[in-house]
Amino acid sequence: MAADWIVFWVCAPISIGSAIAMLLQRNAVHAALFLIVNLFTVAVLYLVLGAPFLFAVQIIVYAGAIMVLFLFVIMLLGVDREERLVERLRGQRTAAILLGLGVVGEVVFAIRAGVGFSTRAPAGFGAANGGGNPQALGRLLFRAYFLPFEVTSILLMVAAVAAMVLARRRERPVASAERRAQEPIEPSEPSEPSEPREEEPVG
Amino acid sequence: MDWLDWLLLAARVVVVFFVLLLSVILLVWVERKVVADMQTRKGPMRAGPRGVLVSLADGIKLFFKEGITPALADRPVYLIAPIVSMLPAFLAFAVIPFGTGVTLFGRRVPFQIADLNVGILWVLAMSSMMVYGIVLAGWSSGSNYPLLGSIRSSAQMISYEVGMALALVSVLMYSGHLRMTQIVAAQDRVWNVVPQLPAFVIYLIAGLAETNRPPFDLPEAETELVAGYHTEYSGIKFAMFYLAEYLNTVTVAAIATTLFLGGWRGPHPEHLAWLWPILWFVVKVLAIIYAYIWIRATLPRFRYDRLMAFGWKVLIPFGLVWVLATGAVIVLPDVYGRRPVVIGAAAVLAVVLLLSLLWSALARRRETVEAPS
Amino acid sequence: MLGQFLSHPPVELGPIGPELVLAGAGVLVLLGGALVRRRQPRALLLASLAGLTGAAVVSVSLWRWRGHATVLGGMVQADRFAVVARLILLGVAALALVLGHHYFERLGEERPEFYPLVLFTTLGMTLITAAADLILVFLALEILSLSLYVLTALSRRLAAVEGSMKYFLLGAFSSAFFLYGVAMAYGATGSTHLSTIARSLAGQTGNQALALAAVALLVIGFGFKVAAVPFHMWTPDVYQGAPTAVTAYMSAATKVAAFAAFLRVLMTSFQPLTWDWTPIVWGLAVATMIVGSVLAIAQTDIKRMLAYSSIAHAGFVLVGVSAATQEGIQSALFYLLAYAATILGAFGVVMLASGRGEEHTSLGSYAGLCRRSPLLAGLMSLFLLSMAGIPPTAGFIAKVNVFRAAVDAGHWGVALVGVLASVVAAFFYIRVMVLMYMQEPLEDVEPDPSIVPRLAVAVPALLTLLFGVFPGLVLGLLERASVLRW
Amino acid sequence: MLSEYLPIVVLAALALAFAVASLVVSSLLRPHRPTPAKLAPYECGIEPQRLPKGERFPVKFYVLAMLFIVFDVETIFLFPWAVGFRRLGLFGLVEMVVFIGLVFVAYLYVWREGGLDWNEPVRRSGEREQVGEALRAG
Repeated sequence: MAADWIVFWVCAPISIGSAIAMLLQRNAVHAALFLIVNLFTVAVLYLVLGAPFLFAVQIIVYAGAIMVLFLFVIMLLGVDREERLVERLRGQRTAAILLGLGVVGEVVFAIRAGVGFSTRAPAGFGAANGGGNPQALGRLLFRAYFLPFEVTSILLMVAAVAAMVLARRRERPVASAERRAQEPIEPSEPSEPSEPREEEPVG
Repeated sequence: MDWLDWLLLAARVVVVFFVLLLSVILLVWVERKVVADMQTRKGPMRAGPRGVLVSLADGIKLFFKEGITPALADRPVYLIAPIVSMLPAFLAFAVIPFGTGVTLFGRRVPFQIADLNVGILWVLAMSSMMVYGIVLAGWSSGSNYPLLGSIRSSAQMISYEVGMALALVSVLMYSGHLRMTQIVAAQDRVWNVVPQLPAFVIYLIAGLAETNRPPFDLPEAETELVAGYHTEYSGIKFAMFYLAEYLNTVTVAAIATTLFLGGWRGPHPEHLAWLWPILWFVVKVLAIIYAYIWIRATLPRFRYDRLMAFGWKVLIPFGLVWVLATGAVIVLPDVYGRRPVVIGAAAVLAVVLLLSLLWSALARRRETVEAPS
Repeated sequence: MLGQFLSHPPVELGPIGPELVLAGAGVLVLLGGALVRRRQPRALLLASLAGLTGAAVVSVSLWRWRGHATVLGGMVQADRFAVVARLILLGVAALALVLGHHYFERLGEERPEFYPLVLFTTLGMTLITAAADLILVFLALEILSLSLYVLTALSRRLAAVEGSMKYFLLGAFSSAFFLYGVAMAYGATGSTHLSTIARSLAGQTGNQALALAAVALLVIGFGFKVAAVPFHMWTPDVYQGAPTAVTAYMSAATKVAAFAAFLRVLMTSFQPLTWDWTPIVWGLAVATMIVGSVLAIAQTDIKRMLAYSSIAHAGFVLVGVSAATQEGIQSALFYLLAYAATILGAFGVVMLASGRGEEHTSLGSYAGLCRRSPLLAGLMSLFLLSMAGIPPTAGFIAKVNVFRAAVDAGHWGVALVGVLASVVAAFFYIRVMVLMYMQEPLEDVEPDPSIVPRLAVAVPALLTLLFGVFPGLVLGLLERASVLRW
Repeated sequence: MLSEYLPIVVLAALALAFAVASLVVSSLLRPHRPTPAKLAPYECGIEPQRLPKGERFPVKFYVLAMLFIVFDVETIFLFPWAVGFRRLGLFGLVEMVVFIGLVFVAYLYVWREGGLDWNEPVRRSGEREQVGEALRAG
């Protein structure tokens, strides 16, 4: 118990801190590094929760595979120099922070009101996890959840096809301004991608 | 846990750590000697008897060399990259049982740092972490050659990681457990290398590529990339990359020993029962390392496109088919009885071999067709 | 026997028969497109259509399914709701395939991936209508979203890439919300099965506060997919950027699939919380109808206008959902059917009328369309009338049904807002008709003369008229399909 | 549970301490005489830049990383299957054959579309268009 407690209170602040550092970091590669730290600490939290398989998978897939893709893309695009980020909508950042805090508060409230902050494993967890966590996972995944498992393979297939189709594009991107000139200008729409964040829902 | 437990734990970790360091120092010498021998040279002779201290001398020299941080480097990342590349090399070794254990002061001291219940996955996780040292080193150097080298080598490493994982899976199907000690325990009668020879070969090849050893040392292809990802590194930081590379070799060989060659198992007398397993383990690891050195001395470096093609077009499909074939050979007897299954397995095996031959032939032909364009 | 039972759940593949057929067809078409040396888009089209037909036949046979209601480890629901939703989706997919085949052929671009991707999207969509477990809902949602991102970017136009990018970013964002909602639902009730969640909530054993958070997050996730305000931001850009044939497909099919899953999740697992989620849906419906209709007025591009119109339609369907009754489900299904036919046809006409490579999608280029192609102008008018909800079109019956369901459930206000929004919306539909019939052509755009895509557009037109004049043909079926079993 | 990992933490700490200590000690002991030429990146006399501008990496690497994720996830699914598959029996095997088969379809597709080829001369930007045209035609 005590070990759980110590590990949790070491990892949780690091994880949150690295997540915040990632957001504040202007340099894309540094941000990616903070994300890796974050993924790592989350993996350790999985371990604390008694899911060693998930711990390993988190490191292998997220920290190992997906972050390599991130770094590749960062290098590929050469987004190396520190980007000058101009906010088009005033108050967007404040609104985003407020709404984000709102979500956090809501979740904390919902959990607190409902189960309370649990200090022990849920009932039956030990039994379900019996014979080793990977084995238990295998039993569930390949019996009760075999249909989602098979559906995952279709998802993977579509993902592979998607990667190929999107990467095969062989044309030079036209400058955005050029493109805008060709299209009718709409008076009512700012039509910028940054817009939706403002309405980030509280849920 | 009382103070004695802590002490034993600390002692175990410290001993393993320094033995690993020492093994690297020896390994560098062994490699140079063996390669020299194969090329009828003498190799290093000056430092120490028969030059055994040559790598120590190298290390000391690098330690006192001026460390240059290039002007265009990204300083923090440039600094942590060598550490990041070294850590996983040590940590991957942590799950390997290199002996049975010994009883000291009435307490059992296992010859293994940590017997994790996700042992194999830990190895895989650490080997996927090795990419970072290289990627970060290449990027942070602020220079073209390291960047090219690091992108290349990380692409190479992730390509062979899948093949490596597939080899591990087929071992798992025999042991039925991810824990390293139980994988060794499952090999009490037959070493996994016998039923799983193809997986062993896949693992060795993937291991070569993961550790960037010749003939897969593309990241350091000096004729085109100067020295690859560590071109801009010097002094102690360079030494760390060097250390990491050789540590990885040791680790890969140790994993191969544990998974395929029965780990520390071997016939031994009752006398000094704790020592013999360690010796067996060391001998097996050395044998694999010798094979690696031999390969280095024999084969020229791969061309990059062939390297990638080999990983993706041969190793992965072959590994996948092998996993399924292993599954069929183990599961089907339980359902249909042995005899028909043995025949079926032979047929499957034949088909697999045929397919793999076809595959490589196919890949080669496509290459020759497309090369002129 | 016992060991056999323990080793795997009983495998009754019948209820996912349509998905199996689609998966098989998708794999065949994918490999056919890649492996066969001389690519024959026509062969791929025919194979895909055959796959869709097979799936449709299997779906119809499921109407009389006598096995368990929930099969495959509680993952799939075998009810008539799923059958009807699937049939709509398969029909839309078939027509969209024909349109898309023609689109890329005329453009001279070879896109063999179009066919398997449409099949996989349809697979995700049909699966989501039958999914009885939130995990399966999520996976199906991801399959359909991922395929749609690619389909959007299938054209070489830069606008398509931009649209795809926006769709992907916001879609991934919404998936995260959805997944968080699933986690909350699991936290509240200890299960992801829709029926178990419902039982746990009904028996007060579940955690109500967490369940409410789950509902809110799931509504956000679905809200993105059905393009309900305020989660509609991506819609105009994506609909405008995507190749028009793809726009036709996704505007029609995505909404049907997402609403089917939306209905099923809300009406089964969160039925015990109906009083809590109705106001949320209510608010969404009002906002969606008003914003969609009002913003549509200001559009100068026909694709953007139709995109806003589709947003408004999502609001009308939400009116039916907010009723939270069987009548509501039935009316929503009918609305979806009518909407799917209408929007598919409308985008089909846009594809044919806008010239090669979609250079002319501004409203101005629709001036005097009746001179250049009376048939296309006529079809477009029919679809616009249906969208406006003017008899004798299916749109009219659909709107009446939805409003009646809301009124019967006591939601007067929503129905009133809906009627007002319809009046506003009628304005811009009529405006386009005025353009087409009363003005002289400004630009000389040659409409596509091909016959086959015209037929593909004529089919939804016929259906729009048919369901408008004889709604009884399907209403009876829909009523029997609107019982959600759990 | 967690105590299993304690020795690993100790080992990591030791390795980290070793690395940091050698960096620090070495930096104290070694000479430090930088000159602009020493600090310049390794180049053959051309004006060094932080990163090559304009010229970016072939998109191949990105495709490769994507495919790697797909296959990595696939192999991850193999692990719980492999440890339990004696108990899962024939059903488990059939499941996995279907799963691998479907991913294999994607693999074949990617192979045919040239996603696994590296000898395609896409390095120079001018050639890229031509190769694309040739691919689309052939």
